[in-house]
Amino acid sequence: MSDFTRALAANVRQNRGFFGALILLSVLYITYNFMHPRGFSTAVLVQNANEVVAIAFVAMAQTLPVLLGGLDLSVGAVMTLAACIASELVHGSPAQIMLGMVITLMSGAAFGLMNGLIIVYGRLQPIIATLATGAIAMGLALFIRPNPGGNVDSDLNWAMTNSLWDFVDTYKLFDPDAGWFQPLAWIPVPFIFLFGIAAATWIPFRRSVTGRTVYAIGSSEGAAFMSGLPLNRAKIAAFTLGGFFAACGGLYLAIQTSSGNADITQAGTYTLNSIAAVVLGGTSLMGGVGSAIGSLVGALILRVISFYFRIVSIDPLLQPLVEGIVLLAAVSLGAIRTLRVKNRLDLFR
Amino acid sequence: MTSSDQFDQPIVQLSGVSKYFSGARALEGVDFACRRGSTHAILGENGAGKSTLIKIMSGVLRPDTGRLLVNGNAVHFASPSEAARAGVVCIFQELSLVPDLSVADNISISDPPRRFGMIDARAQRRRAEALLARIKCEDVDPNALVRDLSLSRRQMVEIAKALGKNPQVLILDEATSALTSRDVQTVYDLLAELKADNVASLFISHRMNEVEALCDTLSVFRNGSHVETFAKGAKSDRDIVCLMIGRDVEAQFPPKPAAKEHAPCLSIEELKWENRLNGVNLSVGAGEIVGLGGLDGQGQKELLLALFGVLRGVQGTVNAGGSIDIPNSPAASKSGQARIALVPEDRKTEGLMLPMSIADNLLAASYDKISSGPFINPALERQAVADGVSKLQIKIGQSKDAVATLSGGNQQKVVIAKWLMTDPDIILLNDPTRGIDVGTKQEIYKLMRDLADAGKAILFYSTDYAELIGCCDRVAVMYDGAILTELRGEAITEEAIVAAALNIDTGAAA
Amino acid sequence: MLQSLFSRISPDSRPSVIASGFIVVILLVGTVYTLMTQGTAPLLSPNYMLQQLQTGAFLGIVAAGMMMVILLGHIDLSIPWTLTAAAMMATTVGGDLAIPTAIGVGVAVGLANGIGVAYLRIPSMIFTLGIDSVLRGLMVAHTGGFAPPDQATPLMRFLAADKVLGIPVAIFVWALVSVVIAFILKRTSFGRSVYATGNREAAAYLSGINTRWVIIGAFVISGVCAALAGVLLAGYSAKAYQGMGNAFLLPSIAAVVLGGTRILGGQGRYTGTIIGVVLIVLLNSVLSIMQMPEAGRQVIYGSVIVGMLLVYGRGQKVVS
Amino acid sequence: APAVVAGPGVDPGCFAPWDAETSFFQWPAKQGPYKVAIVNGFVGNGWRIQMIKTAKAFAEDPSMKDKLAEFKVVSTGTDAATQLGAIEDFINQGFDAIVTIAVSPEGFDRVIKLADRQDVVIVPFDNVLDTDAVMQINEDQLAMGRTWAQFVLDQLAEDGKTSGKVLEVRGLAGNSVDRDRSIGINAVLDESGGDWERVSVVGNWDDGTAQKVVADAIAVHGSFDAILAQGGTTGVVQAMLDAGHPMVPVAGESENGFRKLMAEHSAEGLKGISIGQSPGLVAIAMKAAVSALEGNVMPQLISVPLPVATYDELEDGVNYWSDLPDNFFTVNEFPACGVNITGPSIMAQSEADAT
Ligand SMILES: Nc1ncnc2c1ncn2[C@@H]1O[C@H](COP(=O)(O)OP(=O)(O)OP(=O)(O)O)[C@@H](O)[C@H]1O
Ligand SMILES: Nc1ncnc2c1ncn2[C@@H]1O[C@H](COP(=O)(O)OP(=O)(O)OP(=O)(O)O)[C@@H](O)[C@H]1O
Ligand SMILES: [Mg+2]
Ligand SMILES: [Mg+2]
Repeated sequence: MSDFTRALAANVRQNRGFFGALILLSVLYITYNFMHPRGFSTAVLVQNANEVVAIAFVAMAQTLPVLLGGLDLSVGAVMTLAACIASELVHGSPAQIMLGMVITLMSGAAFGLMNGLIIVYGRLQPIIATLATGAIAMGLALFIRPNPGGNVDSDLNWAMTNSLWDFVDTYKLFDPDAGWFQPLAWIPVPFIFLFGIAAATWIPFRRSVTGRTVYAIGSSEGAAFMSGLPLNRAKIAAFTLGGFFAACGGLYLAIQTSSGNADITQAGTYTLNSIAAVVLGGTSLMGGVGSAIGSLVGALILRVISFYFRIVSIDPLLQPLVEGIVLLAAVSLGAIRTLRVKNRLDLFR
Repeated sequence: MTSSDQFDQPIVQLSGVSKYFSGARALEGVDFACRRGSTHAILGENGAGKSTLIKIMSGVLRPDTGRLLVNGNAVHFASPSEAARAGVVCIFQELSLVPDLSVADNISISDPPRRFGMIDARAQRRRAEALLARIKCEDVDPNALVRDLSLSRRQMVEIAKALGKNPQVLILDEATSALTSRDVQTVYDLLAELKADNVASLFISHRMNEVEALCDTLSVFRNGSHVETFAKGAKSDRDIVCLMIGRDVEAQFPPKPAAKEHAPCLSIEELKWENRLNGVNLSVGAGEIVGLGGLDGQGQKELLLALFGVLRGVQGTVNAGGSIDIPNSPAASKSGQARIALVPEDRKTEGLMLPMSIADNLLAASYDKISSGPFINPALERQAVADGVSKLQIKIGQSKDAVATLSGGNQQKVVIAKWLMTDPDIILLNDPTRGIDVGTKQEIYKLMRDLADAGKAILFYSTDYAELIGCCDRVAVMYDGAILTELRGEAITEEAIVAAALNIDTGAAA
Repeated sequence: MLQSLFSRISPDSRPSVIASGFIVVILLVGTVYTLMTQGTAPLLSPNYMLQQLQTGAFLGIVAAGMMMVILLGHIDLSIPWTLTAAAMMATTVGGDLAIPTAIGVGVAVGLANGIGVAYLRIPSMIFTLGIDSVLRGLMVAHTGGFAPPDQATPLMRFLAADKVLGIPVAIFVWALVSVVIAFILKRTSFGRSVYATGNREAAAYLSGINTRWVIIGAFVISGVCAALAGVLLAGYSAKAYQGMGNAFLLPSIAAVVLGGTRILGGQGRYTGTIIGVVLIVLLNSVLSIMQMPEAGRQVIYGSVIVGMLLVYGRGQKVVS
Repeated sequence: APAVVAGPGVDPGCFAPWDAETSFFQWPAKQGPYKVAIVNGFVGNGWRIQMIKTAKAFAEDPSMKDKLAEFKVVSTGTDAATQLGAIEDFINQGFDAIVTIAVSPEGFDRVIKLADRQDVVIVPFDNVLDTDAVMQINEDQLAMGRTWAQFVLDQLAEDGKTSGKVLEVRGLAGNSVDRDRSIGINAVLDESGGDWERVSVVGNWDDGTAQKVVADAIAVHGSFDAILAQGGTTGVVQAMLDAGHPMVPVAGESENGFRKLMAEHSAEGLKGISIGQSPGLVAIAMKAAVSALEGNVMPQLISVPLPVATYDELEDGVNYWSDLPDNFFTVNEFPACGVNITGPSIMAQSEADAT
């Protein structure tokens, strides 16, 4: 028992960024609900859930390259590419829909794999390689979808963007009003999609040698090599998983909007926001420290901040300024660590 | 030696191995063998090719020519993990620990215990505890991040990690360079144990006394060639050193001048920082070499860093050449009333910009000296670089080569030369001879004495007692963030230093 | 064959050589296209070249500043709105004070970025992003309040759009900026300190280099360069407008990296950046001339960058 | 959900149905005053800023003020998920009408469904949706393209040209407005039967980009007989001036800068036409939303007439302002709708406060 508490204490100490983010999120979100005219209701929760899924996945996608000590400037573009693919494929019979989803996710993973291969075997810096492959992803998205549109299955759209009750109701799985089901009926499907995929992929990854190698590379690539860890495999796996997460975001965005849109500015916004989310979630841009779950939390924080603009009244032409200042302030929270540092050499690590 | 008994067959053998780095030779035509159950020292000056040799054995580097045999079979290790599977495990000179992972993670890094295919964190922790206990490091918390450990603890964790791989051949490349004497003893015991288990140990160290105490066989390398292998005791120390550096050495340490009063140049009163410095009082005179002794981690490094302006929130008085401000940055301390220089602990991360040229590294602290206004004067620049290289006899190809291509000892010389260029009054040295060969060490000792004779005040931290005894006019032994004992003159003996370091009163204190 | 050719070029200048070769390839491809479609070869005319250099000057000046920051291993994502804010403030103030105002904006933004990165030690990637959105907010609020004048002053027009001896003045401005930057990097202690800090900040700091000032200085240079580009762009368009800097961020990073500067800092030559800028400008121009649809343009743009970097990488196996 | 009813709708002078096929909607009348929100997407160009200022001014207009209980404007950026989230959030908060510029013409099915359940009126304008399930307001982009091209052809015909080289400066790739305008332009060129060599460049509706690509095109192709620009027209003309390109007919947007240049250079041949997508559309959208909430019969698709000004119709202080900045869009008022907020009044609105 004391063993466990000691481990827990060490965990909290070593992951201050993450726990800080978690507390910040709770405070922000609870306050938001108090201020909202219909706070603490399923409707609000469902709405919030829908809004966060895509950015949360993209932030998780960004986490892996960041843990390696790099950056992926293509995550937004890969998400867009996946959304465009999904907008072409996710309709028809249930089997066709499933196949369409699988192909979408596989395409994203394949693009991530390509990123990984280029970076590993071309020996390129991730940030610059993905700056370029991001343009390629965007070009492919534009080929697939020169104009916004698509016909994603509308039942799927409704079922995936509401509470479990509506999901069951849409597909007539069973009586959604059944008594036993009520404690679960309120849960937003997007949350199940998000947290389900996050848990099912991240936990095994984190607890595999490959996952550990990703951390080791970000922390000290030389040491990782000397320790005989599979560096190339880990890098490729990280980018592939990143591509997969980005595709999850794209798939959800396509389902949510029943369409695809190869919008270059939107892709760029997602990429930049993903970096902000990763930092807010306590992942170090130097690599080696953090987690995809942290980035998920970071993405939630970013979004919850933007929720506030709809419930408080700010002059619309001052909004971008306030938004900018809040973002700057949020990322500057990391400076608190700096003030505590007593040995200036610690500043450089 | 000629027995064909398969137990007598060398466990690792290299034949005709050569290795070149962009044309420059690191090893050439090396034949080398190592037997089961032996503790085998590899000696040679910096850049002799020792690390290259063991990197080849352990799968980090591939030889350009020649063969590597393990148990008589030719092998081609593609990676350190393949070598480890074949029983060849190495503790590298540059540590192979991952700073942001925990001690337990590091110890089982590439082959952790698993449950349901996933890493079993609890089993991993128990394994770490067991291995740490074996090397008497119960004080290291398996959950702690390696980043938070001191260098000596890290070296011990590295040893635990190597032990976890059940080595047939254990290679220690200067793995004891930062260890405290207690840990060194532990390592001695461990090697004896391994020897009894018929494990071969290869041991690289620049400390002759360690080699004496541990090894049964010695191999000397020079300039990338294997010079000779012989049993311990077959040659005198002096002969060995002669083999290593190709010339004779008389005395290791330059003679100390007679004790005299020095005008104080640096005086420190009640210096406090966090809980690591608890009121340090010390003064160093111009022309004096003062050694800092004690167990590792008693605040010696913090003291040097505090004097150099690196630490925040330092309290107390520091009087350096008449100015009583505690500098708040290295930039301030190098240009204060009394100019201060610091040769830092880790040359790779703190002393050098490895990918940059030798010239740029040499000049990094003295741009003001070679500039007129904000502009650099190319003539002065060339002159300064040439001076620096010749003054310390740094072995370089061209001054525009990356400093990373130099051997460890020459890299260290670059760091020292960089600081001598600023013409400092007070020189702080943090273990400057770590990982440096005897010949170079001797040059550094001589240089220190020359600097002292030229009126510099030198504060010198070392983990090697012999150095403190041989070089210092005075030794201040630190314990728990304060100086409890100062030894001077004849009183500087190993017993006295050890006693003071352990805070045992033997009456030897001056 | 090619391999041995590469190895003879020093690794430092390899990117410049390859990029120059690629510029020739782009011009050839473009010329073949125009010969086939119109029977003329306007790309090879001095007039077209000068015009490309004229518009390239804006990107070139931005990239010069960006390079300083990248050499430190940082990045300046605030460039788009620094450029815009400087241009908008310049036209708002107008008159003789227009250009000094713009430069002042650049200095102020650079200081803010530098302090955030050097003192607060917030990663530049994210701090400059925050500054960029604050600047955007400020400019929206600025336009939102009243109708600020947006006409470029005659001097701005002269610097960006006029010609002297048949050569656009903007090219002279770029050349001047280039000389200054190249000189700073090669011949000043500040320039050397930039490389040292970019390589290993701890070692530079322990060498007594004031790394904070180096970082702030580099960001100020980047801000000033962006501001200057804003002045020129406003002069070229005869006015300042919202969002005028958006097209400069990614191309400037690409140009610096294609010019051989290490994205992690510490290595790079200024001539490479110039060549990188010319490459990016010509590539965009030729794609536009060929009326390549956006999709193809993106794919080609990305492939060219990856392709070139892969070619650079050949032969240098050692990874530290 | 609104009932689909027979026309005609209320106030057809203002709320003109798109065409004869346009259906009509009627929502159950609600008691005012109403809560109305504007969910803008991107903010950070002159047009959007002018739009927001117009919306704010119109909300204070006597004809509107009493009918609004609450009025909110948010800009969500270019992210579809955020914009949809904001709309849904306002529905949750109990707003009665939501006026929006869609970041994408698709993807609103879910919020439309939610809005219909609670009889919330969603009114997209400017960038409208590819659906007929909501009431929308726009100018006819196809017609705009056609009018541009027709005018230019007429001008060329006057000079006796029935063939030649024309430059088309397009807008943002993938945007439906860009698509429709381009289709309109090219359809007229095709129909004219003339031999028109067409060069097309992408100017992103942005002055700087347009200027650069037009300068390149001129350098490569020599000269053009006419230029058809979707936007960034000030930059287009600037590029012509800088290159010494002869003044030829130019069709373009309604930027003040373009009109100023046209007034200055029309005698030299810059015989242009300026048609604009007006930021004032927002006012009509607000008015339509309120009208729908009051229970009036509304056309599903409301067409706002194209505000055309040709070079010979320009009048300083009436449809362009030589003393005002280039960056604002000249057409802002729609008298037929009682929307009388002129460009200068918007720009001057708080200048008094500022000085
Ligand atoms: N072994 C050591 N050698 C030198 N300095 C040390 C050592 N251990 C700790 N310090 C210094 O003491 C300060 C406090 O250390 P400590 O590890 O207790 O901080 P902390 O509360 O864990 O904070 P953080 O989360 O930043 O690590 C640090 O700034 C560090 O520089
Ligand atoms: N990666 C490398 N690139 C270029 N040269 C190298 C490299 N590694 C080693 N060398 C060179 O090879 C020679 C042998 O180096 P090695 O590290 O084996 O020496 P060493 O005997 O271990 O020295 P030390 O005692 O200083 O550790 C040196 O001249 C060194 O400069
Ligand atoms: Mg070595
Ligand atoms: Mg700590």
